[in-house]
Amino acid sequence: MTPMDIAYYPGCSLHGIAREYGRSAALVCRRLGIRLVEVEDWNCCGATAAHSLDRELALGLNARNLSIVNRMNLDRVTTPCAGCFSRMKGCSHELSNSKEMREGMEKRIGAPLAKLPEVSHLLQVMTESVGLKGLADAVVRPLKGLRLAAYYGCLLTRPRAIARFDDPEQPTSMDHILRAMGADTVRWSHKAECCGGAFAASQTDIVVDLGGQVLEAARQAGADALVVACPMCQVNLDTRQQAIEEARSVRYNLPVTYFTQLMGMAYGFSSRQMGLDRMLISPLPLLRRAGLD
Amino acid sequence: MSRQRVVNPEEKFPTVPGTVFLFRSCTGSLEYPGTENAVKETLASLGIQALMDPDQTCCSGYLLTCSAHKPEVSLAITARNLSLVEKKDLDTYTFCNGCYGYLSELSHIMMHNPAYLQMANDLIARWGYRYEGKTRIYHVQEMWYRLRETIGEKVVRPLSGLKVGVHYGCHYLAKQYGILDDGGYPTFHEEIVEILGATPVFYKERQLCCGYAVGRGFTHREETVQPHLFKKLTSARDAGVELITTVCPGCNVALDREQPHLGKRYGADLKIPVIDLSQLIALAMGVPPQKLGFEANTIPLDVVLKKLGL
Amino acid sequence: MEAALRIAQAGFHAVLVEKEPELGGTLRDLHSSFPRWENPRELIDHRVGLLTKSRRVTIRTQTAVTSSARQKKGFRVSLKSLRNENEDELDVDAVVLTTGFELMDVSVYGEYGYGIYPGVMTSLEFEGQLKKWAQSTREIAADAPRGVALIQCVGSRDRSKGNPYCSKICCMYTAKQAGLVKDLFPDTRVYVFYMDYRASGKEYEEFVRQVIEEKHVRYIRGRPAKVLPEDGRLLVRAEDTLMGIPVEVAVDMVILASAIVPRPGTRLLAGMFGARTDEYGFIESELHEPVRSADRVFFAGGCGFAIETTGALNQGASAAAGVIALFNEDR
Amino acid sequence: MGPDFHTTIRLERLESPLKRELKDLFGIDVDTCLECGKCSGGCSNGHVFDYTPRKIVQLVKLGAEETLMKMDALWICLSCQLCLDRCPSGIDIPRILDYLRGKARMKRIPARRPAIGLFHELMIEQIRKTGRVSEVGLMLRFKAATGEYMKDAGIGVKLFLKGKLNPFSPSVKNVEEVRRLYDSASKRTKT
Amino acid sequence: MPRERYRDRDENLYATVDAYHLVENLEHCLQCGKCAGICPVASLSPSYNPRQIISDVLSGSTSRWLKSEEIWRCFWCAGCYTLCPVDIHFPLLMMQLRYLAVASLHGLKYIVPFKRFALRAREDGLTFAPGSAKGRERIMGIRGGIGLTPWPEVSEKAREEYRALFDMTGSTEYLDRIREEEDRPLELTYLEGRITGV
Repeated sequence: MTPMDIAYYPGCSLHGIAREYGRSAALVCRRLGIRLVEVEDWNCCGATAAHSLDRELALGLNARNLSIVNRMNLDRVTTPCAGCFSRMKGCSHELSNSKEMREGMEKRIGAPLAKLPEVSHLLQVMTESVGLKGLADAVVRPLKGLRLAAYYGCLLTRPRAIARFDDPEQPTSMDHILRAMGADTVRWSHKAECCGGAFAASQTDIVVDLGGQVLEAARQAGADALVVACPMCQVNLDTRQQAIEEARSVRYNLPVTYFTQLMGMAYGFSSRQMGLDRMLISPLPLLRRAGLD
Repeated sequence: MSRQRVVNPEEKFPTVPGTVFLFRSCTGSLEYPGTENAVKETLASLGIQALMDPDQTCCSGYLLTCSAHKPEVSLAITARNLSLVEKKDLDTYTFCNGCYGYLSELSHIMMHNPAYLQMANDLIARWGYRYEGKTRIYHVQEMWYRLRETIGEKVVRPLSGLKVGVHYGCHYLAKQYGILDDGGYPTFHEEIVEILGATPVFYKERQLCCGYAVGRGFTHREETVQPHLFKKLTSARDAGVELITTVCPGCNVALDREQPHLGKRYGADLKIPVIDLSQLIALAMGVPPQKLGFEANTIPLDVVLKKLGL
Repeated sequence: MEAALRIAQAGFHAVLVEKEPELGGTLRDLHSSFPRWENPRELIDHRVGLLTKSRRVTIRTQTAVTSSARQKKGFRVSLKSLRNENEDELDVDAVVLTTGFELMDVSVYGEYGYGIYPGVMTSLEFEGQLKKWAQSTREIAADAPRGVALIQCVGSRDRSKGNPYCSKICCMYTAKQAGLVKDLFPDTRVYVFYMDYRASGKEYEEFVRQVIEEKHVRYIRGRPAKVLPEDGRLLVRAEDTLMGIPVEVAVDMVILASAIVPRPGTRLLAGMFGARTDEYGFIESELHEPVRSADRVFFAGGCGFAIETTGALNQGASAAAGVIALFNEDR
Repeated sequence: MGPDFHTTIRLERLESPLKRELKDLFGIDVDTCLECGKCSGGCSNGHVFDYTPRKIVQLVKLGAEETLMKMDALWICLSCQLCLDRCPSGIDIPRILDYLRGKARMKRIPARRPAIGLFHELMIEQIRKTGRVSEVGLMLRFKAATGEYMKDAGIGVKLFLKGKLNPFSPSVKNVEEVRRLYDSASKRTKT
Repeated sequence: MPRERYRDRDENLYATVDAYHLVENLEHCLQCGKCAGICPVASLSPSYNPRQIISDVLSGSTSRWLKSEEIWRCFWCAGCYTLCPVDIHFPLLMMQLRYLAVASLHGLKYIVPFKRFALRAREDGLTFAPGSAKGRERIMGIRGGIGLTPWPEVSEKAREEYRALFDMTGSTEYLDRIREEEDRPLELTYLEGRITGV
């Protein structure tokens, strides 16, 4: 395989609460011959806060990152975080749709934005650039016996006009990947519903309500674990699970792992390498039961 | 549509009865006794004999609508009162929209729901009463309208120049079928007022409810009743109304008694006297004011009476 | 007209009996049509042109049918000229009834004040007003209303004072009229009070959306409860049922989309030919025979039920088809 | 003295520039709303909104700008994009709300959910300082501001033990570039 | 709070509410809003909305109106009934809604004021007869002055039978059971229409 270079925008949480996501992504990508070149001196995408309060700021923050990618002469940037993905892609969408907006922004950050790099989520890179066959070929330890619920959250596929990736209501890309890894995925209702991540800290009652609906749906679908492609979702569903269990007085004990971690397991990395020991709800017992660790 | 909404008075009263049963109204006999007397005087001078019966009690509708008791008692009481009238083989004439509304509503219920009629009759049988629904229920205002020409002829004291704003009251018009005018835009009071020589004023909120509001005056006085009355009365005042007539002593209570309080609350000077249409008719037909009990009113009629040279 | 024309075109003779001095019926009173903003006049002129040219069509305006006797095949019809009381008889093999519809008398809706406030008018009267505005040029600015409210379902979908049925075309012509007002006076605020807008027809939905989105007519979901005079204007009281709040709006004109009802004459005429009418007085069709009401008796247009121009044309044509088929059998 | 009670809304007096602004700035045309309610049926959080998305669009039509800026929904909307994605007319409701939040902020209208408003403010302030967000720093500041130190302390400890908390996440070297965005982007929103 | 679920709703609520079979045609409701448009109360406190209440009763949801302050605001002016295109007698529905509310001890404070009247009426056979001697004298003064019997003639028989009917139909008992201290709190439960600052 000829290695492909893709600009890589980790996003803030991958240096903090979601480091294992970054690490597993890097390892898995290297195994697949994808070289992730971190965007130099990138800044935060602004998350919900920026676009909630100050649209121009939100655009500016992302425009800066995109311009840096240009400077690195890479035509493609990927991010593992659905939030960052949505902000970045939304920004490039707006810049390419409105001339005066683009010109204003060029003045502001002092860099050309006429040609913008293609923004894609890590899932997209996996399915579109490597392809399911490529992904499956690299499997050395099929994830037999895992019943997984692939959870995409809201920002990965929405709004369809901007994300242009997968089906916004019934996404399947992650399911395909996980099946390629030999795991079994469940059909369930809350694939693309919102977990309330934006308010993980500020409005916990909402998180408990919405996250609860997601976990309940996964449980009813008979999943052993949730698999996510966004640090916000992971942190939210993992750290708030106890609160949710108390509120609903149901014991869920559903591990919430990143898809890259499980790919790593299928590719023969150890659970430590994949940082699976760092989840609050530990997936290790589950993996042991499946004889994977 | 099977049933006719609006009937003209000649259809409704092919002949004018010589004797009618006059259904006592608590409010009209206690709060504003002038109403009762005005009705009696007017009927008399129209050559209609009015019978009342000490055995008749309150129609009990008010208590029903403010949830102070359940329909059973009101049905029984209605049956009892009306059976008194049926004994006399007369029709019932009320001078209060409340009595009119409740009597016709409740009798309607009994006539269309045999179980209720049965229940009521069982309850009152012990005293030898039986209600069959023979007696028809009217409001005296219907008779005034039927006899408007005669009244016109009998006017001895034309109320020239008096600006009168009428108030119909909901519980007459709300009875949707077989009434004298369309609930959407009634005018027959204005016609009567004109016949009396006065000038009817079509003020903006003339069809707004009186705000007596089955006791909301006790429970929601600040929140709704006062603002509501303020809306209605100011629109009357702004249209230059000098006197408001009602056909329901209940409406009278609300429109008359509350005015000073509205004045205080909204700093508006509202001094529009409110009397019963019957009192106005009686006045025009020459009944001396002393016999019409205006001293029961909160807003005095001095100005109006002076204007009429009384 | 349509039926007569088609029958004549098929080579048979048609007698067109019209009570009015002119052909065209209600269409004559309309200022514009939906969904293509066409001038109905042109349609009438076109058809009348063809009819007058045709040798096989006899047009008898200001003429009424006084009676009819069924014969072995067809009818003997007595006609009476309204111009000069002259009577004559006529043998026909089939009849097509096209007496059209009229608007319900909405003065029973005291709450809307029709006949009480000059600003309140029916949709048909408003068509006339629109014509006047469109023809007059300069002075219209003078009587340009600041606000117009159009109320749908007046007398329709009302079991209490009106008719239980939906009059079918009001949604569309109300949208049309609202749009026309905006065309004439862009600054005028136009409000349409509706319960549903029923735009089931080719280009109909697009038509209404165009009126809302491009002509900026405000659609408010809720049936007005009352129209009151307020310092020289009219105050409409209603609930915005989508917000659940009572609202008021001051306008200068209130247009009532009155229910479509059959003409009183229709029942009588139908009786003469043994055609059945329904409880409202619309002509009833036979089973599986959408435009036939009795043997050799066909009908088309508003006398059957509320119908828009195109629909009436279709019915006219299919009535003609029925007649032609019958005549071919007779041969 | 004027009446001190609720007076019925008068449509003709309810015009606000909002509708026009949305059209000019973002090409959002609320007149295309079909009033179908699909947005509200699916809304992640709609069951706790005081005004559901459909009603929000209605309010924009009415021009009830103040109501919109004071409503609860403005702050508990998750910007999950469901309504936009499902809207048959493609009305960008999340964008409308973003715009209104910005406007409310400019007009100094306090957020109906102070915690959420505060969290947003702290976050962009931190981005201004370092160019990035460090969960630890942000949470500490948030707790300090709300005074709820103990809230979520348990989770904090767990996360720390799992080594998930990184007090020293690196910041942007050329942070000046980021700061410039603030100055140029939002003089108007400086608080 | 959890999302309202239709399956949680009471299919038979309408039947339960209309226990007296006084409003047989509620399903005819077109949700046209004419009632709310004419309603004097709605125009003052928009969160009271007859149309809303009807739709809640039909959809089997008690959650909003049962504990609501709103249902106690109705004036009983019957404007809604007068204009209703399908003749729904809303006031009679309202009456029965209130009975259910009372049964669950909500809104007692809105009946207590009338308990006094009712018990007085039970004695007099007349409503609104003032209890105080002074009040009675005033009335007698006026009535006498205009040539009426000083007090409306209500026979002893009438009063006894009126009282008896109160007791036999359980009205007296109903009144006794209404105690303000048992009253449960109410709230304005209809969000609709809380438009501020316009």
